[in-house]
Order: sequence, then structure tokens, then C-alpha cells
Amino acid sequence: MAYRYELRLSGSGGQGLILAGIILAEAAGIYDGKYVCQTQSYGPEARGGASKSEVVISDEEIDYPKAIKPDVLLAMNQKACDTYFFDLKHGGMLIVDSTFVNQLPTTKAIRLPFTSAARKELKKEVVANVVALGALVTLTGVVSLKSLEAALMNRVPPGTEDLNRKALELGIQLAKSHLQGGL
Amino acid sequence: MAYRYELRLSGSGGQGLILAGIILAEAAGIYDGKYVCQTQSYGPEARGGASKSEVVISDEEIDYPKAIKPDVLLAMNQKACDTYFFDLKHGGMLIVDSTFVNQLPTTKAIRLPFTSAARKELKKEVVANVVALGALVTLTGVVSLKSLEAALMNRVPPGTEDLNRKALELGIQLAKSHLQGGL
Amino acid sequence: MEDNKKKASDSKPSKSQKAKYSIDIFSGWCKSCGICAAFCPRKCIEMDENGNPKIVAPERCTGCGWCETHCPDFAISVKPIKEPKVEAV
Amino acid sequence: MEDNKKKASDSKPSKSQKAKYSIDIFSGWCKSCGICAAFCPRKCIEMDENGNPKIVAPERCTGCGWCETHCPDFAISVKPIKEPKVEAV
Amino acid sequence: MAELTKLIHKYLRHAKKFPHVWCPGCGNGILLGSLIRAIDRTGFEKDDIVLVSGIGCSSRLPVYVDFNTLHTTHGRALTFATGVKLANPRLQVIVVMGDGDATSIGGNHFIHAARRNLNLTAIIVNNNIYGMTGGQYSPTTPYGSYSTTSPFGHIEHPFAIAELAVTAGASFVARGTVYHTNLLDELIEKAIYKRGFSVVEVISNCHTQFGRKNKMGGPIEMLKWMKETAVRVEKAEKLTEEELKDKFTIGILVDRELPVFTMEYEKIRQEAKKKVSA
Amino acid sequence: MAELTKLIHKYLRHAKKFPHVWCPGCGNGILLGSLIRAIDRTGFEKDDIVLVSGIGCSSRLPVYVDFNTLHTTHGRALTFATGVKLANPRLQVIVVMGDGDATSIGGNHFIHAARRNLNLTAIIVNNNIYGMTGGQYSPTTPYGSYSTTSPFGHIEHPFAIAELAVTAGASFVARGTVYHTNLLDELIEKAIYKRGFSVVEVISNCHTQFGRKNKMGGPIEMLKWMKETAVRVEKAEKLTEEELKDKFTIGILVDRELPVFTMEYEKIRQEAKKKVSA
Amino acid sequence: MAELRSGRPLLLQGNEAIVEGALAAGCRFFAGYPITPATEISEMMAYRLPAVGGTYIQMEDEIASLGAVIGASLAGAKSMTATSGPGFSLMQENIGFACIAEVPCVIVNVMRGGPSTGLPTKPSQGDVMQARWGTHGDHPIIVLSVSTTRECFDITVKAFNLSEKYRTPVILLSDEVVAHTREKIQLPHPEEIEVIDRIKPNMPPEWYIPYEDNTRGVPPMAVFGDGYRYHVTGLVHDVRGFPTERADEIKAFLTRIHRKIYQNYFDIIMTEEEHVDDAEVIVITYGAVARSAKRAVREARKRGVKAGMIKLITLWPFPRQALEPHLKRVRAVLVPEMNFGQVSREVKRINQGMTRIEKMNRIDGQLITPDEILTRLLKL
Amino acid sequence: MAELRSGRPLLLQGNEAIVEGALAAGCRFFAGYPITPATEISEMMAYRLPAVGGTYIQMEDEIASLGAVIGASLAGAKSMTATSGPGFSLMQENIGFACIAEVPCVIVNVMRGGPSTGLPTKPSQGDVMQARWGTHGDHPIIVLSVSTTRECFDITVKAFNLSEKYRTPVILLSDEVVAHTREKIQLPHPEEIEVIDRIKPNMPPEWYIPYEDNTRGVPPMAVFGDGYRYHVTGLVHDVRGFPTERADEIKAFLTRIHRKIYQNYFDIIMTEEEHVDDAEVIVITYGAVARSAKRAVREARKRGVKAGMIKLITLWPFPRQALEPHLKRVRAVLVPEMNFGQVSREVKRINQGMTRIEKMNRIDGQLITPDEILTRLLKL
Ligand SMILES: Cc1ncc(C[n+]2csc(CCOP(=O)(O)OP(=O)(O)O)c2C)c(N)n1
Ligand SMILES: Cc1ncc(C[n+]2csc(CCOP(=O)(O)OP(=O)(O)O)c2C)c(N)n1
Ligand code: SF4
Ligand code: SF4
Ligand code: SF4
Ligand code: SF4
Ligand code: SF4
Ligand code: SF4
Ligand SMILES: [Mg+2]
Ligand SMILES: [Mg+2]
Repeated sequence: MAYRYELRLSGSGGQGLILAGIILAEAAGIYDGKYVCQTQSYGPEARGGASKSEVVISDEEIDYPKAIKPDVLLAMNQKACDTYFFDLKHGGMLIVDSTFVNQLPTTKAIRLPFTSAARKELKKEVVANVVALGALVTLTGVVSLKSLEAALMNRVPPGTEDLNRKALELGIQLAKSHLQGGL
Repeated sequence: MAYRYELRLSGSGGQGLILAGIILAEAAGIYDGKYVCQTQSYGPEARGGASKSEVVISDEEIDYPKAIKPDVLLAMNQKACDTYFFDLKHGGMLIVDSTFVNQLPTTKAIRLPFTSAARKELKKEVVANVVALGALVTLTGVVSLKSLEAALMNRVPPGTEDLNRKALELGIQLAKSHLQGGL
Repeated sequence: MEDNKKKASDSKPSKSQKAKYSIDIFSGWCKSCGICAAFCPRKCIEMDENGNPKIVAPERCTGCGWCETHCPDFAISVKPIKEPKVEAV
Repeated sequence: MEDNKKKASDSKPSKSQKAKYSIDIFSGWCKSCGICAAFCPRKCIEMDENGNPKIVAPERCTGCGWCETHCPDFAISVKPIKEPKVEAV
Repeated sequence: MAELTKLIHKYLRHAKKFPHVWCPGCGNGILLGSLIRAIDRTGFEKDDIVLVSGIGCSSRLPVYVDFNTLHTTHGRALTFATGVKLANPRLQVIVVMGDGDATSIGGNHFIHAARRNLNLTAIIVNNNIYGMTGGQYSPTTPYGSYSTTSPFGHIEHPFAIAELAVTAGASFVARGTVYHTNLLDELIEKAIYKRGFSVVEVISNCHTQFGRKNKMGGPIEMLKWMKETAVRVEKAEKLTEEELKDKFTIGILVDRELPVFTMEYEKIRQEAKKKVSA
Repeated sequence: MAELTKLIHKYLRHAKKFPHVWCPGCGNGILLGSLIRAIDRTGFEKDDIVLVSGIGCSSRLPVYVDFNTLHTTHGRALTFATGVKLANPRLQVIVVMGDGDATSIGGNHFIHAARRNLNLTAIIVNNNIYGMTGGQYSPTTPYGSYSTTSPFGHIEHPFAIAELAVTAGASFVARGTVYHTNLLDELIEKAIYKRGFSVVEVISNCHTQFGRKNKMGGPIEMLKWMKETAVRVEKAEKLTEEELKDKFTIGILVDRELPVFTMEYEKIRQEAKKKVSA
Repeated sequence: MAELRSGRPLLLQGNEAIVEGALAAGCRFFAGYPITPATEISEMMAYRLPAVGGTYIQMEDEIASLGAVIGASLAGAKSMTATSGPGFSLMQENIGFACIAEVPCVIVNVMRGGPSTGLPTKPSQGDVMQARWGTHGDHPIIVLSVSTTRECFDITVKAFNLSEKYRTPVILLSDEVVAHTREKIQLPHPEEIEVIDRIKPNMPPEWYIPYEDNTRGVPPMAVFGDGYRYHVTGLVHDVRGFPTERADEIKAFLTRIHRKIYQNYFDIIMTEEEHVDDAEVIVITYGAVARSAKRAVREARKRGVKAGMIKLITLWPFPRQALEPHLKRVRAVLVPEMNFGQVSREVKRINQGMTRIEKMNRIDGQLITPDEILTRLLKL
Repeated sequence: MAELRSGRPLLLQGNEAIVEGALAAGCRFFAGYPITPATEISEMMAYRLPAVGGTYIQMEDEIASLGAVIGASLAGAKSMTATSGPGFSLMQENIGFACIAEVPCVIVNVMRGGPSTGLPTKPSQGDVMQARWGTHGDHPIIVLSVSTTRECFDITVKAFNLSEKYRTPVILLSDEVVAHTREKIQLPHPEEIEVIDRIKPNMPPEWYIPYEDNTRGVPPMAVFGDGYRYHVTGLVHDVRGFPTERADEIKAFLTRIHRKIYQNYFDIIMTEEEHVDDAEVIVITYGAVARSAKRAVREARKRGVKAGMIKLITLWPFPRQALEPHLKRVRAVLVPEMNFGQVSREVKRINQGMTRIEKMNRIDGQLITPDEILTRLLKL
């Protein structure tokens, strides 16, 4: 069967997860040349309520556009982790922002401090989403880092390129140290 | 088959034919105790355009409420006479206001000068419709004159009772002279 | 428009004085509202016994145009009467 | 409402001077907009390093109520501190 | 004078549509005369004029004139007109509405058109009643009047249409009557010339549905009432409130220069062309 | 002060519905505070108050308060409120709307409610934008501003909401801001007490959809802007037009006695009872 | 007393009889906007309502009219509006509100020729499908139709009753012919008229759960001001009336508001049969056309054709159960309508090949005549 | 050039692809009012239209929006508006005007949960029947649906083409899922896109009879300002465009505007088949649900079930001819929808007992999943 890879990025309203999903989708679709669908769910409560963004990547045309059983779940807060963990594919990867997620549903979860790292290293919490993206891509290899960077640079507001590049690098480093057993 | 008697009163917008139909219907229905339906057709042009009022009288409940083949056609102007004469039942009665109708489609038509009589005798053209009613009822006997007068008195604006009673009488007289071969 | 040209009442001078304006009322359009007769400052127009407007005194007409601009039915036209010039045929 | 009573930061006098008003910020409702801190005429409230409001100088509080009427989230309550009366048990 | 025949031939769909449907003596006919005279004076080509209306007696007007004519839905004439004008700003768009059409169901479009200041001309025939549907009260029916839906006397207060247009932002606002036809010709002409949203409120008579029920008489009496009750704005300024009681003003209420939508939008286009690439 | 806890307990559906859905720093929350304080001062029973809203961020307000609450369709709140009030004039009906809700899609109902002078209180939260749908221009978005549907700068002119209400005929019209909460409490209280149609326009901040896009900053900066830009009507009278440029006035614009619809209708009932027999 | 004009014969238009029916049913609030051919309903209401202590208001448009009607109903008054096609189209959004917030009210649509301004003074049956599907979203609705002046009275009372019983807007479809035909009728005495009022909560306010399900699927309805403070919204809501986005709550709610109509099907559907028992061909009909059909069927019988007719009074929910047994049995069915075929579509939908369905349509603003139907009947 | 973004791959939302399609089709006027989940169409139009010399305007409401769109079309601009349920309900009256005055325009309805304010952020297919029957009076209409971003582009172009070709409003139904799904697509080059423009009169103005019948049933359409002065009205009109009340003229006119759609049926209906030839069970589907169905059908095939699917692109006129042959043949049909069953009604109507029709509905604001359809397919 055709290759189909599903990611779900989840957290709360202001965390920039929809943008993260778009960037990931653009990296996969425009720069890596795959088929890709990106969807999200939102409510009036989106201004702080739950936010969910999904990316489905495939090497053939995508029928059902939403995640069926995500291969990867990024949870940027506790509620998202609690709500969505049980949808994760058996053997799928759970990545959480350890800044906000304390209780882990599985010992296999990858805990990385996206928000606090962004706050500490870059003095800007808002780029926690980009930090997370960097890590996620490093951990999954779902798109090439080159494509990710290109997609990112294409979407960020002018004047913030540097900050975002740094955030991406920070995410990559966090992931690398994790892979090397650090942290 | 049940008794079903159909009348069509026709003319132009301001001639009061709808009111005449209502009075006739009330006479038949409320005072004479028959079943009755009164309908009319009108357009935006009613303000001067063609006006048509129909009364169906029966001794049982009325299904189709409009005239199918009128027993009587009252035509208060030439156009109405021309338009509706051919709907008249074979052997039906055509009554025209000779003030306005010059060309007659049949020699059997009853020509009475409703409007000019109203103008001359009562100095009020507006009651030509009542004059016509008086004549029509006298000629057809479709309702009793007593009922007609009661219905009329019930519908006319306060203060005009006398005028209307006179108009009715005028119509009756016109019809009577016609019956007596006068005029 | 050809048929429309038949006039209800032409402005026939009712007095000996000569009219300077011809007042035409086109009965095909006139609805006998009475506005022209009621407001003509020179009382040139009156309503007849049948309730229709009638030119009664064209010689008084000043050509002010009031009746023309106020007739809701475009039924009055007022024109200066041109002295017919004798021309070579 | 019982749960709501847990307070984010109680008004612990930070200076020796005695506070006349107790300022309560209910973190469950506070959205850290910063309005209270920005406008308190006596600078009793500041935003902490995590971006949350913190009572820094309750003793300066005049009980003017500005913060209370302007908190969009009903998260601040300012009450005069009553001297506890010793009463017979 | 006697221009009339010429104007009839030039502007009216005379051969088929006359006599028109309005009642004897109806002010709509008088307004129609003013309108064609005013348009004639502006010199615009018939092909360049779009006459839009809503639904009502007055809104039947476009049927009678030989322009591009558009008889829309009740209350919505100004919205259709907005589309026409924006799609082809070269067209002169004139909108004829009744008081009900423009200020009852269409009240919102009216104030928004004024605010937006698109170059349209709105002519509102205010006869204080819903004529076409048989005499129900409208937003301009005076307090205390009788109508078929205020059989015990009307308890609502009327809009001052022209004043509302001023507050909402129209560039040019005037009021006239079908009695004062020379003034009306002039106001309509000016309104059409005006760049920006222009409004002419036309006090008109619906004796059939309003006058008779309110003991104001027929067309003649109602024209007399207009004559007696209207005061020129210039004169009104010198009168006391007491003297102006039960009177209404006629003339130009406001004539001001404001940026016009279509011209402003052209600037937006220039800017967008620079900034937006496919 | 510290009345707050009492008021929260008394008026808010606090146990379930808080924290509310509005953005951090949103003026709607501040208005909600003013509203419950004002209502508390009027002394009306909770059971007798009906709070009606349309659709928008501000129109979410009724969810949070323990009255009879009615969240209607976009722009139509005043029409529902009209029915409520007429069916039971004993009820105190307060209507909360956004600027878009009240003056864009609902503009007609707004001017008609003012004209009709039914005893209702309309509170219009004017944040100069459509907040809920994500920042499109509204009828009060200033000329030249940016919004998601005026990406090259807005070319239309804003309504002056309160002034429009005055012209349309409201009995009581006032303007306040969420910065001036004491004044706002007072204006709302007076508006509720007023017999007749009363309007309070509340200048509020939507930094999320308007402030940020227009370089006005966040909630703090926008509150400061209100503080600096608002001028009391009393003071404004003494200022020149030049001095008032780019300012707006706050306070009571109009407070007048006009016959009130429900009371007038009661007279109609008496008369009808005499005249109408079955 | 100004309330009921029962007891003596009256000559009433259909529109007037609707007003009488509404007053008899307890209607005390009317908001409307004039439109041909429904205007007389407004005008009569303006005259009659204040005399019975009710309220009439003419609003700025039809959207406002239905808004006011819903508001008044929430405040406890039985409420109604009346309009024709263009106004009915404008009311669609608020009809959806009344459905979702479960607010009883009656909406009369006196049909005239469409689409758009169409044929203001001519009859039509063009809005049958619109009455069911005109508002967005899948919604339950009850739609009734009338064909005589007497029915205008009776079915209006029914409309209010169903509306109150099921907390739903009820649409009453009339047409220009029925509206303007004056007929002699005698109104029933008050005690002969069944009037149903909404069930109000009788528990203490703290216990009241405004949108809680029960066997009827119709929760009791508190009136604003009666001490049950609750939230009414056009958003999909939970049992307490507050907006919800939870799939389970959405499903429970929407299913209930459909169920309350469909499970009470037999209480809601009304049809009238004539000569159906031994009929070989039947006419399925409604509105003014039913009057022509009745005559045609009688004529056909006289000529030896075993014809029958079923008059639909309830149009929606579509009276499937009342028709199916006959469809199984008869040789053919004729559906005459003043439209391009709307009820005939529904008859076909439920027919599933059982018999032959023929449609017969007139869209030129004229009432279908008995003769026309007869001609078709004789050929079936 | 700001006109077409073809040639390179783009990640576009359905809503954005509709904008691209509209611009490619020549749309140069948009009037709208924001509403979730259609707002992005307005926002993108505000940004893109002025750059191509077109005009964007945000009106005071949806009624005004469609009014402006019709006006602009009469003045020569290809015009569009976009909305969701509540706004679509408000547009109904003017939709009827566009039908009767035969004004081409495209109306996009991005469906969300209803009725009323309903579920503003959730998908639904609740407005299928409304799109056909929402306005009063019996009227012709074309309704198309989309299920992928690419279709949003292609079918929008088609919508404009059909609208211009048949002088009729065309309604494009999307839904929240399709609207907000970002998908990689590559837009075709301008020369690959067929664009159809309305036929204009070429006779001298004196000869122009604006509503005269011809074989196509579609009279040429003059543009205001081009020298053909004529009358446009929402009243039923004669061939010259003037109001008429003559039965023969009414009939001729209304019949023609229906005929022009139905006689061109095969040009208008569009469906897409997948694995239908040998299918024993088929899914009839449209919109976002079609994507789930596609996956389900493939899965079912893998499990040995001979499943197929027909995706409806044209919803109205209902593509009867495309379905009938299959109904005759297959064992069963499943119609999954995000409503209580609207297209399934139509399938039943045309089925007349040929096969078994099962409906499958979800009304809780969630997209029906492939698994759910599969489960039902396996049981058919
Ligand atoms: C949506 C809608 N509602 C109601 C009507 C009925 N209607 C036609 S004209 C009219 C009012 C006309 O009054 P006005 O605009 O003052 O015009 P007038 O006839 O007085 O010139 C009404 C209510 C309609 N055509 N459409
Ligand atoms: C008929 C209709 N059209 C559009 C919408 C979408 N809509 C919801 S709220 C809103 C505007 C809100 O703006 P405003 O009234 O100013 O309130 P705010 O959110 O700014 O408080 C719009 C357009 C709708 N719900 N219904
Ligand atoms: S004003 Fe015109 S319509 Fe009226 S009476 Fe005079 S000519 Fe006839
Ligand atoms: S032109 Fe003047 S003076 Fe002459 S008839 Fe007309 S109104 Fe009278
Ligand atoms: S004003 Fe209220 S919400 Fe804002 S920071 Fe202070 S306490 Fe928190
Ligand atoms: S009550 Fe006044 S002084 Fe005290 S903290 Fe609040 S704003 Fe500051
Ligand atoms: S009803 Fe009134 S407005 Fe209409 S034509 Fe007659 S007089 Fe004129
Ligand atoms: S979007 Fe604006 S109005 Fe809405 S809650 Fe946020 S700040 Fe307030
Ligand atoms: Mg009027
Ligand atoms: Mg706003």
C-alpha cells in the first residue's frame, strides 16, 4: 500500500500550531514534492481553547484528508496530550513540550522543553512552535531539514527570519541531544 | 344536481364592483341563508384597470369557488363586455351599463343606464354599482330584495344610508321599466 | 404616437381676444384628476360636467407651463402659437 | 465556587508598612493581560518573569478599585483588611 | 413648455406603456416629469443612465422611461445600484424608491450607501404611506395619522429622511415636493451632477391611500398642503422653532465634498497592482 | 470594591462558564463588569431582566450572566427584544450588540428601534471591527485603517453610532469607554432607568483583530488611547473643532422625554376595546 | 366581547378566517410587514388584537417581524406572523432559529406566483418545498395547508396547537385564491374549540433543565420572567441551553428535535379522503386546487369513473403513511398543482414503483379548473 | 502579473482555490459579508481583485451582497459572493431575482452545521435541499459541489461557465472540511482552462428583444451601457422584459427558464465514477464525504467486496440519468451524508423500487470516516 504518514500537532490557541502545520505541509508538498493535506479543527474557543493541526503526507493523491491514526503526536500542553494520546498509532511517536506536560501516558514519550528553551535561549516564547518543529523533523525525518527551513523562511514575517532560524536550530539541537541520550 | 348559480360583475377599477359582489354574497349567504362564495381578480392595474367580481350561490357546500359558466354577466364598461361575454352560459343573462357599453354582442342584452342615471337622479356617480345591483337582483331574483337591502345597509359607510337606499330603488325601477318593456 | 394626436379639446378661443398659446389636452392619457384646472393661475382650464378638463379661456394663458409640469399624466402640452408665415410654395 | 478560592498570590506585605487592603488575584481566571499592573496608580501590581501579575506592594494600595473594575476576567478582588476583633468564644 | 412632447418622445416608453398605472393625480407622475427634465438638462446619454428601483408604486417608474432600467426587490434597489456602479463607474446610476422601500425594509442599505459615499443618486418618493399594498403605515407616517394598520391612530414617530441621510454621511441632500416642480427639477439635476452619494427626498401625494384616510383630501388639496407647508431652507433659518412647527423645509440641506468610493478604489487598485503578485 | 465577589456570585454563571472565551485583555470583560454593577444599582430583580444579544464576540456576553438570556441571530437582537418587551412590558430588556451586529447587518433594526421609542436599552460594544470572524472591517472602522478585508487601507467612512441614534429618534443616547468604567456604570444605569429607547455606545478594544493590525498595540495601549482621546461632552462644548479633531466625546449626548411605545399602545387598547365588537 | 365572532353566520375571506382562528387559539401577538396577498391578515390583526388585550406591531421588514414573534413567544405570548413568498424567503434564517431554540409560533405564507416579485396578485403553490427546506441546516418542521375559509379557521387553531405542543414553528400555507375567497361560514363556539398551551415547568427553578429530553422529546418551556432564568441560543446547545461542540451532545440534541416531530407523526398528519375506498384512480391534492379536484372527482363518478381524492392538510412531515396503502392499490394517481410539481415529487419518492404517478401543473397564475382535472382523470 | 498563480505547486486551502478558480474564470466583482467558514474567500478576494483591475466590496449584509453581485453582473462583470448557512438563508430572496431576471452569478455556500447559528466551525451538508428549494416560487437552478482543493478550482471555473452559458445563478456547495483543508495543487495554465462568456446581442438595438425564446432557451444578454436599453424586473415579464399578467406569456416565460436547464441536462450534470463497472454495491456521495468514501471503497475492494462509488459534482438538476443505469443493476446503494438524508431522498425518488437504498448520516459536526463507511459497506 502507498506510503501515508500522519502527524497531529496539538496544544492551545495561541501556540502557533496551525502555522507549524502549514510550514510542515509546505516543506513536504512544495519543497519535497510529496502529496500533502493539512487540516485543523478549531472552535470559537480557539482563542485559548484547544487547537489541533494535522498533516497527512503521501506519495499518492490523498483521499481522506485527516489523520486516521497519527504516526506522530506533538502535544504542547497537558490537555492535548491527555485527549489525543489514545488516537496515536500503535508504536507511534509522542513528543511533548515538557514545559507544560507533566503527566505522561507512556514511558516512550519524548519530553523536550520547547517553550522554556525558547523563553530562555531566545527570550521569545512565541517561537516555541518553531523549536518544536525543528525537533519533530529531526526526530522523524518526515521532511528534509532543508525543505523545512525553506518553508519556514517563506512563511515568517519579514524581519523575524533570524529569530526563526535560531528557533529551528534550537529545536534540532534539542532533538539531537535527545537522540544522543542527553537531556 | 344541486342548485348552483353564478354571477360575474365586471367593469373597471373604481366602479365598486367588488363591494357590489360582497353585498350580493352577504344577501345570499347571511340573509337568505344560502351557501355562497365571492371571489375577485385584480392586478396592480386595478387602480383603473379591469375589475372582476364573482358570486357563486348554491344550496350545498361550494367546491370550486369561481364561476365556471356564469348565469349572469354584469358589464359596466365595453372592455368587460367584450372580454367576458363569451364565458356566459348558453342562455345566460347579460346586463350592461348603457352609459359606457355601446357595442352589444347579443341582441338579448339588457341595456340600462346605471351610471348616467346615478349621475342624473342622485348627482353621485359612485353609487352606480348599487343602482346596478338593484336592477340585477330585480331582473334575476337571485336574492330577495329585502335581503339585498339589509346587506347593503350593513356595508355602506354611516351617513350614506339614504343615498344608497335611493340608488337601490333607482336600480329596481330601471329594471322594472325594462321588464315592462319601457326604456 | 400617431393615434395619440387626437385631442380631447383643442384650444378654441372662447373670447374674441386672440390666444398666444395653444393648450392641448390629450384625453387618451388624461385621468381627469383636476390638478390643471385647480391651479392654472389664469383659470384657463375648467372641469366639465363629466369631470373632464376643458380649455375655457386659452386667450388668458400666459404660457407659464404650470399645468404642463404638474399634469401627472403628461396629458397637457402648451405651445406658443406661431403666426403662420406666408411662404412661397 | 469553593475551588475558585485558591489564590495565585496572596497579598503578603513585602515591606514593613502594614497593608490596609488585601488584593487577591485568582489565577484560575486571570489571563495575564497586564492591565492591572500597567494602570495601578500605586504600582502595587507587577508582571512577573512568566508574564503573570504579582502583588508587589500591597501596602501602597489605596483600595481605589481601579484594578478590580478593569480586570476583564474578574480575577482581582480588593478588600479592606479588617482588624480581627477579639471576641468571647 | 411644449418641450414636453419632445421629452415624451425622447425619454418615455410612450407608445406602449401609457397611460401609466398610477392613480389619477398621483405625485409619481409629476415626479416622473421632473426627472426627465432634470436628466435632459444634465445632457447625459440615455445609454449611460441606469434607473434602478425597488418595489412600490413609485418603484414602477422605470418601466416608463427609455433608459437601462432595473426593477429590483423590495428595499434592495441601492444594493443592486451599488453593483452596477462599481462594475461600470461610467454609468450614471439613479435610484427611485418609495418611503417604505427606502427607509423601512431598505433603511439599512440607505444609511450604508450614504456612509459609503458611492456616486449614486437616490430619489425617495415620500408619500407617508405604503401606497402599493393599500395604505399601511410607513416609517414616515406622521404620529396620530390613520392607516389600515393604525386604525386607532399611529403611535410611532416618523423618520426625517433627509436628515437621516445627512447624519449617515451623504454628500448632497435635498428635499423637494411635487408641487414645487421647478425647484424639484433643479434639485434632481444637481443631485445627478454631484460626485458622491446624493439624495433627493420628494414629498409626494398618495391621496388614494393616505390623503383620503386622513382628511387631507384629494390630489388638489394635497398639492395645496405642500404649497402651504413647505418652507425654503434659506427662509427657515430665519424662522423660530415655533414658526416652523408643522412645516417642513425644502431646498438643499447639505452639499459637501467627500472622497468618493470609486475614485478611492481606483487608488487601491494601483496600490494592489504594485504589491500583489500572483 | 470587593463588592466584586458578591456581584460575581449574584450575577455571573461563574461556576461553569468562567474563564470566559474572550481574549486576554478584551474590553468585553470590562464591560461585563460595568453592566452587572449598573444593573445591581438599579435594583431590578434578576428574574425581570432579559438580556438579549446578536452574534459576535460581544454578543457572547449573555452566556455569562444569570438573567433570562437570549442569544439571537446576527443583527437581529433588537427585533427579538421588541417582541419580548411588547409581550411582557414588565420585563427590563437590555440588548448587547457589537458594532457590526448593531450597525452593519442590524443597522435598520437599530434606527427603527430608535424611531419607535420602545422602552429598551441598547448597549453597543464598538471595537471598530468584526472581532469574532477574524478582523474584517465594520461600519465603524476608521478611514485608512487596515483589516483583513481592507489590506490596502480602508476607504469607507465610519458611522458615528451615537449620533445616528440621536437623529433616528432615541430618547437617551450616551457614549462611554471601557477605560472610563465609573462613567460607564453610570451611563448604563441611567440608560436602564430611562423610559424609552436608550443607547450606550461603548468604545472597546479588540487588540487581537484591530489594535495589532493598526499599530495601536495591545489592551494596555488601547486603554491608554481611550483615556487620551475621549473628551467629556461638557468639556467638548467649550473646545474648537480643531481641538476636537481625532477626539471623540463621552457622556450623555441626549436625554429627552418622548412618548413611549408601550404606554401609547395601552391607550390604543383602551380605545379599541370601546370601538371593536366581535 | 371582542374576542370570538362565533354563533352567527359570517361572510369571511380566508385571510380573515385565519385571524379569527388565531384569536380563538389564543394568539395575542402579531408582528408583520404588509405584502399582497397576505396583507389583510395584518390589517385585521391591527384592528382586532388591541381590543382583546393583545399587541399588533408592523415591523420594518419580515426578518424583524419573525424576530419579534419569536421574542414575544419566549415572553409567553402565542405569536404569529403572515407573509407571502418574498417575505417568506426573508424569514428563513429566523425560522431556523425558532426550530433550534424550539420556540412555538405560527408563520402564515399566502402563496403567490414566484420566483422573486413574480406575480403578486396571482395564486400559486410554489413554496411547498421551500416551507420544508428553505432554511439552512437540517431541521424539523410542521407545514399545514388550507383550502376553504372554514379550514382557514380550523387549521389555524390546529397550527397553534401543534406549535405549542411540540415547541416548534408551524408554517401554514394558504394561497391567493383561498385568501381572498369570501365564504359564508359559522365559527364554532369557544367551548367547541380545543386549545392547547405549551407545557410549563412545574419544578423549582433550580431543578429546571430547559432542554432535557423526555419521552415526548419536548421539554417544558419556561417563560421569561417566570423565575426560570435560562439561556436561549441559535447555537447547538446542551441540555442546559449553553452552546456545545461536543459531538455526543450535538447528536443528542439534533436527534431529539427531529424525533419529537417524527415520533408523533400520527398526531400531526391530517388528510381528508373522499370516495377513496373503492377508487381506482385518485387525485392527491391540497390548497385551492383541492376544491377543483373535489368537483372533478364528483363529475368523474357521475361519468362512471371510480375516482377518489385525498386532500393533504399536513404537507410536512409528508403524510406517507396515509398515502402508502392507497398507492399499493390504485391504478394511477394524479397530482395537480400550481407549480412545476412539488408534492408529486414526494409522492414519487414514497411510491417506489407501486403505481403510476402523473403530475399535472399550471404555473400561469390561474387556478386549475375542475374541467382540466376531469379531463385528465377520464384518461388515467 | 497578478492574475494566475499557475505553473508552480501551491499549498492552498479549498477557499483559496475557489478564489483562484473565480479569477481564472474571469470573475472581476465580489461582494460579500464575512462568515465562518467562508471568510477566507472574502479576504482573498479583497487582496487579489484590485490587483487584477476588479472590485471587492464588503456590503452591510448578505442580502446587499447578492444585490450588488446581480447589479454588477448586469453591468457586465462576472460576479460572485460567498457565504455560509445563515447568510445563504438571507440571500434566498435575491437568488430568486437572479433566476427570474436570468442574471449569471456564482454563489458559494461553505456549509457549516445548522440550523440557525448552529455549529459555526463544524462541517455539514445540511443545505443541499435548500440550495434547490430555498427561494419561493418554482425556479430553475444549478448546484455544484466540491470535495478537493483541486475541484474547488476546477468546479468554480465550471460554475462561472455554466452561469454565463445558461444565464442563471449557479450555487457552489463546499463545506468546512473542504474549505479549510490545505492541499498541494498545481493550477492549470490559462490556455488549458476553458472560459465561457455570456452571449451578447449582435443585432441593432432596435431589433433586440431581451427575453425572446430561441432553441437554446437562453436569449443573448445585453450589458447596461452597451446601447441596448431594456427593462429588467423581478416580476414575471414578457419577451420585452415588461411585467405581464397574461397567462400565455407567463407560461411561456416560466417554461422557458425551466427548459433551458433541463434540456441541457447532459451539459450540466457531472459525476465521477470509481470502480463502478463491476460493482455490486455502490456509494453515492459528494463533498468532503466523498473523500472518505473513496478510501472506504478501496479498502472494501481489498477485502473482496465489489464496491464502487459515484461522486456527484452536479447536485441539481439531480443527475438522475447518471445514476439510473446503476440502480437497475446493483444490489444496494449507500448514501453517506453529513445531514439527516437529503441526497438519499432524491436517490429514493428516482429509484422507484429498483434496488435497496440505505442512508447513513452524521449530524454531530464530524466528518464521516472511511472506517464508518467501510463497516456499512461490508454489511450491505
Ligand atoms: C420582501 C417584500 N415584502 C413586502 C412586499 C410588499 N410591498 C410591495 S410595495 C410595498 C410598500 C410600498 O411602499 P413605498 O415603498 O412607500 O412605495 P409607494 O407604493 O408608497 O410608492 C410593500 C410592503 C414585497 N414586495 N416584498
Ligand atoms: C447572517 C450572518 N452573517 C454573518 C455571520 C458571521 N458573523 C458572526 S459575528 C460577525 C461580526 C461580528 O462583529 P461585531 O458585531 O462587531 O462583534 P465583535 O465580534 O466585534 O464583538 C459576523 C459577520 C453570522 N453569524 N450570521
Ligand atoms: S392635470 Fe392632466 S390628468 Fe389631471 S385633469 Fe388635467 S390634463 Fe387631466
Ligand atoms: S400654461 Fe399656465 S396659464 Fe396656460 S393653461 Fe397652463 S397653467 Fe394656465
Ligand atoms: S487585569 Fe485581570 S486578567 Fe489581566 S493580568 Fe490583571 S488579574 Fe490578570
Ligand atoms: S485597588 Fe487601586 S491601588 Fe489598589 S491595587 Fe487596585 S488599582 Fe492599585
Ligand atoms: S396608491 Fe397612492 S402612490 Fe400609488 S398610484 Fe395611487 S396615489 Fe399614487
Ligand atoms: S477577538 Fe477582539 S473582541 Fe473578540 S474576544 Fe478577542 S479581543 Fe475581544
Ligand atoms: Mg410610500
Ligand atoms: Mg465589533
